[in-house]
Amino acid sequence: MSLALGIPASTVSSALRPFGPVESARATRHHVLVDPKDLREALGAARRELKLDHFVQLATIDVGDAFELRYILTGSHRALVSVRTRLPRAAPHVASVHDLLPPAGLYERQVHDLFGVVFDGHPGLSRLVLAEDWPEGVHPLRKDFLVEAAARPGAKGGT
Amino acid sequence: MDLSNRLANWARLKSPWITMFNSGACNACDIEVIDAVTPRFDVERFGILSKGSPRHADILIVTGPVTLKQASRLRRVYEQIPEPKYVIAMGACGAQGGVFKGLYHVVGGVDKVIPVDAYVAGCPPRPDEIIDGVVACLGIMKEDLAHGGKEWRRKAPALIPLAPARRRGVAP
Amino acid sequence: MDALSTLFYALVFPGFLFLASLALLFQYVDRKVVARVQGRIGPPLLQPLADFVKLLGKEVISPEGSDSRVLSAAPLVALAAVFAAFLLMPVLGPSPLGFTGDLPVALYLLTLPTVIMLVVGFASKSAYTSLGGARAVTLLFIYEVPFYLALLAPAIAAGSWSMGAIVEWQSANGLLVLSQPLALAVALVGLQAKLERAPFDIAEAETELIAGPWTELTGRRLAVMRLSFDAALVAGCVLVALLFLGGGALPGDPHPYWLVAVAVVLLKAFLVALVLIVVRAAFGRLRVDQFSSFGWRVLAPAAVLQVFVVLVTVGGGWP
Amino acid sequence: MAEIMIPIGPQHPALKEPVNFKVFAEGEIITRLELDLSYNHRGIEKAAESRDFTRVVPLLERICGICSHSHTTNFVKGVEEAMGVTPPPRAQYIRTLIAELERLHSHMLWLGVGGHEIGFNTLLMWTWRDREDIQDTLEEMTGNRVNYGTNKVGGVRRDLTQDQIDRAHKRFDTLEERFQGYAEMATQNPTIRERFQGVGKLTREQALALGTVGPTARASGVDSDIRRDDPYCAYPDVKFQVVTEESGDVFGRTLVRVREMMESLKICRQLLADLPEGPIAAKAPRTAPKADVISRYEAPRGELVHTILTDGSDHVARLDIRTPTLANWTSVAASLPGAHLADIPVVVAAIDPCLSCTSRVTVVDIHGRKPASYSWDELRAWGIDRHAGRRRRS
Repeated sequence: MSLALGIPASTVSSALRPFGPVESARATRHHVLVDPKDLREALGAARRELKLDHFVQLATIDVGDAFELRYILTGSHRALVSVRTRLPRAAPHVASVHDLLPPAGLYERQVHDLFGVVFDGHPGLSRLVLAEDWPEGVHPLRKDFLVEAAARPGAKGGT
Repeated sequence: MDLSNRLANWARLKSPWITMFNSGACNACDIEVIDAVTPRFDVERFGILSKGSPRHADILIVTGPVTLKQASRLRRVYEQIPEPKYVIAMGACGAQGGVFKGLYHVVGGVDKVIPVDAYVAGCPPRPDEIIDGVVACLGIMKEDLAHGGKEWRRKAPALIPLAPARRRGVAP
Repeated sequence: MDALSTLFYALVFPGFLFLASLALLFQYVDRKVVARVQGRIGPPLLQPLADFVKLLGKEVISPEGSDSRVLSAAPLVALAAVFAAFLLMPVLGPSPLGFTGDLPVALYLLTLPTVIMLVVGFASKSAYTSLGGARAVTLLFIYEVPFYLALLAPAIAAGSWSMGAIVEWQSANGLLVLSQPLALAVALVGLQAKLERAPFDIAEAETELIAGPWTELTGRRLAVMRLSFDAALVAGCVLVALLFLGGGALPGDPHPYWLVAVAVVLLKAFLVALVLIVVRAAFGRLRVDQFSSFGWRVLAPAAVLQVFVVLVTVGGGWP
Repeated sequence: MAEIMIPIGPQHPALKEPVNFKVFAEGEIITRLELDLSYNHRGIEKAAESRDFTRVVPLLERICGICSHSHTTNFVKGVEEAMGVTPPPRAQYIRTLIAELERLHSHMLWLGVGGHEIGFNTLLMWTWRDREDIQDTLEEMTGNRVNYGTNKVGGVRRDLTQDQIDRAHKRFDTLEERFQGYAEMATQNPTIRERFQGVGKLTREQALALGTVGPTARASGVDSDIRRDDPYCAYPDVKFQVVTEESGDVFGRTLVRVREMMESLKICRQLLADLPEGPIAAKAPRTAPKADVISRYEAPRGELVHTILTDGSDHVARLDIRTPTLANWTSVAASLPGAHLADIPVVVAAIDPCLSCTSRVTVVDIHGRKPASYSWDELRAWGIDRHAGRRRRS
């Protein structure tokens, strides 16, 4: 028995069009690219109008010249709506949403450690994933961080 | 007096208390060690008790490829255990870091942090292999008692005689 | 009883060696029965002896900042207290060291190990041990008063403070277990709590405070402390056997041959221990506040009621 | 009594894995809790980017020893979606069967550990003795007790033979009444009721707001289960009921898990009854086209999410894993202050934390004696009323 309901693309775009272009892969997968400065309003609007009460994931991707943050939300209608922003690689700053989405308090801390993205207004953005003696400012999940050649024969060297 | 020595050695071999330390493992080994305590394998038959406090333990079972953060904690727990103490490194991770070898946050291998006396192969080793590992460690303990301490091993670690259990053929 | 045979009485037969081996035997039975209840095979017979001797050979570590002299002395004091209590008990006929007031003295001596756990807890200067020690004493306040009342009820019924006299009285007037079942129940619960066995092992709760006050004990100290608690189990069971099950007296002959008397007392003590062991296997651990509410709402009233009933039945109070 | 700081972990018998709590308690009552979990962060996401699709599966399998199949199934079905490959129905059934067997052994493991947390070792011994039946079934079907290695891109590696299926059916029957026994014991045993009821309470609104997932959320009345909401593998044609409770405390989570074990048994029987014939794997290309997939899975502990980006090469461009336990940590931090010290292991164990999963992503590590750990103060300040009173006082 499957209850995949999803939301029609029209309602998603009507709610989020003022913030950015909306694309819908299928009834249960929608995403919108918003500007970093109005990320909070976009998230607020998405939560209110599209009744998204569950924060699924904060995915982060190093796309070369920028870091793409994806706030993936869902609700009782089972559709996944991901609000995406791109932050410049030089100064990756964005407003923290820990008050809107409490679990974000934890996820942002992890992203800060692994990517170096700074979340303004975040209360305790201290060391998270890495050991105490890990050098400051070195963010392992960035593409330019090369792990010394993986010891496994045949596996490629660090990317 | 020979009698008291023999009694002391007998007691030390018959009551090996273990304590576990997870130095960044995927916890499959930890579950298999706890499996060894449960009814089907029941290590209490050999006098093996799993103790919470390192102060009460003889054998430290370390699971996982030591992560950077756990290295100092592993060293501290190792120092808390009263002599004579033995270390068993569990599974492929304990030996050289296993599938996590070469990752940026992993030291890889327990022997890079503390001296290890016995290795148990497998990922994760089955509970009966873990018991075999403890028995092998007891064999090493017996050898140490015969040679008066661990020093002789440090000079020629390669000569550790495998416990007779190892040469047993394929289990029936 | 001239000096030599008293010395033999104290050191060998119903004294140190006898009680030590009994303690190890009871520990074996305890672990074996619990293992069988859990579907496991359980340890071999000589396992407790192997554990004890191995611990004697282990290195003794005192954490820096802790008071190592106290940590060494405390277990020995606990052991001495428990053995002294056992000497007072009329195991093979009236004990040469027994006197009219030996029941309260034995009870006091059996309380010492718990108090010493507090001392050990605070001497080891670690968060776990001090909290464990504090818990051990808070438990003490909860179960100690009902436990004493429950064990004094037989004294009131028998009209004497001496354990030997109580045993004599029972062989004449019928076992106290029949007339005072409530006191027996409270005594068993108190004993289980005194020995910090599940469901009352709150002080050394393994999954919360690692091993509570025991955490920093190593080597000889741990061996002696474990032996004293095992011996306390034996002494407690023998005490309950004496006061409620008639001690060494057989139904027909109140003063059987001394060997038979010892065997009977041990058999009764073994039955009492069996009850405590099965309870340990069947229950999880209570929280401190739950145990205190259980203590004050159930244990204390039951003990007081029992004493009241005894006073009434003895006919208008005790002369 | 002064506020004392009790460090629990990273090496602590209650926690099978390294987590470090700095618990601030007044006497026995917890006032504040600082959590540090990054003890077994190994850097798996970085490693995944340098291994091709066949080599990355064994790595992902060893993220967590209890839910190894969850990680590989979730990853492999994501990559198949990116490649446009659909595994044959028999492979889908076998994958779902192994997934439900993993849920069974994980819940039985949790029930035993739950008993151990309150010192009730008999329950641990009994549940883990019966768990061996599931381990035997898994070992027969996949060759290993843990880390089964059944998944590969395109299908499964091992087929099921008829006598394996018959033996499995026999074991399911014996397990059925054992589960009835657990249901009674969990509900009737006095100490379990004493120690579990009313502990670590989470209302439905709190559960939703704090993003709790899996049995922890379902015990607070949140009706979400990815097997039904975002069906995958063979779940569309399997009939099962999503179990929810209303009490929201540790006792409710116990009931949810016990009833879920019975549901899983029902699913296993349905899967074995109408197991389709046919091949067990489809030919999968070496490289995956440029794609962007969000793959979700109902692991034993809750919703597991993989965001997979492929860029046309033979390995993953980016793999972002959010594990169920991390989502549940927020609820622990919210429900523990005010509870008893003795309840910490119980409440923590109640979300059945799988720290190996979590510790790839983690929670703050606080040093020294800094007065307040902002993360938790701030989290608690987030409109949870019953803490507001205490925070003003302390």
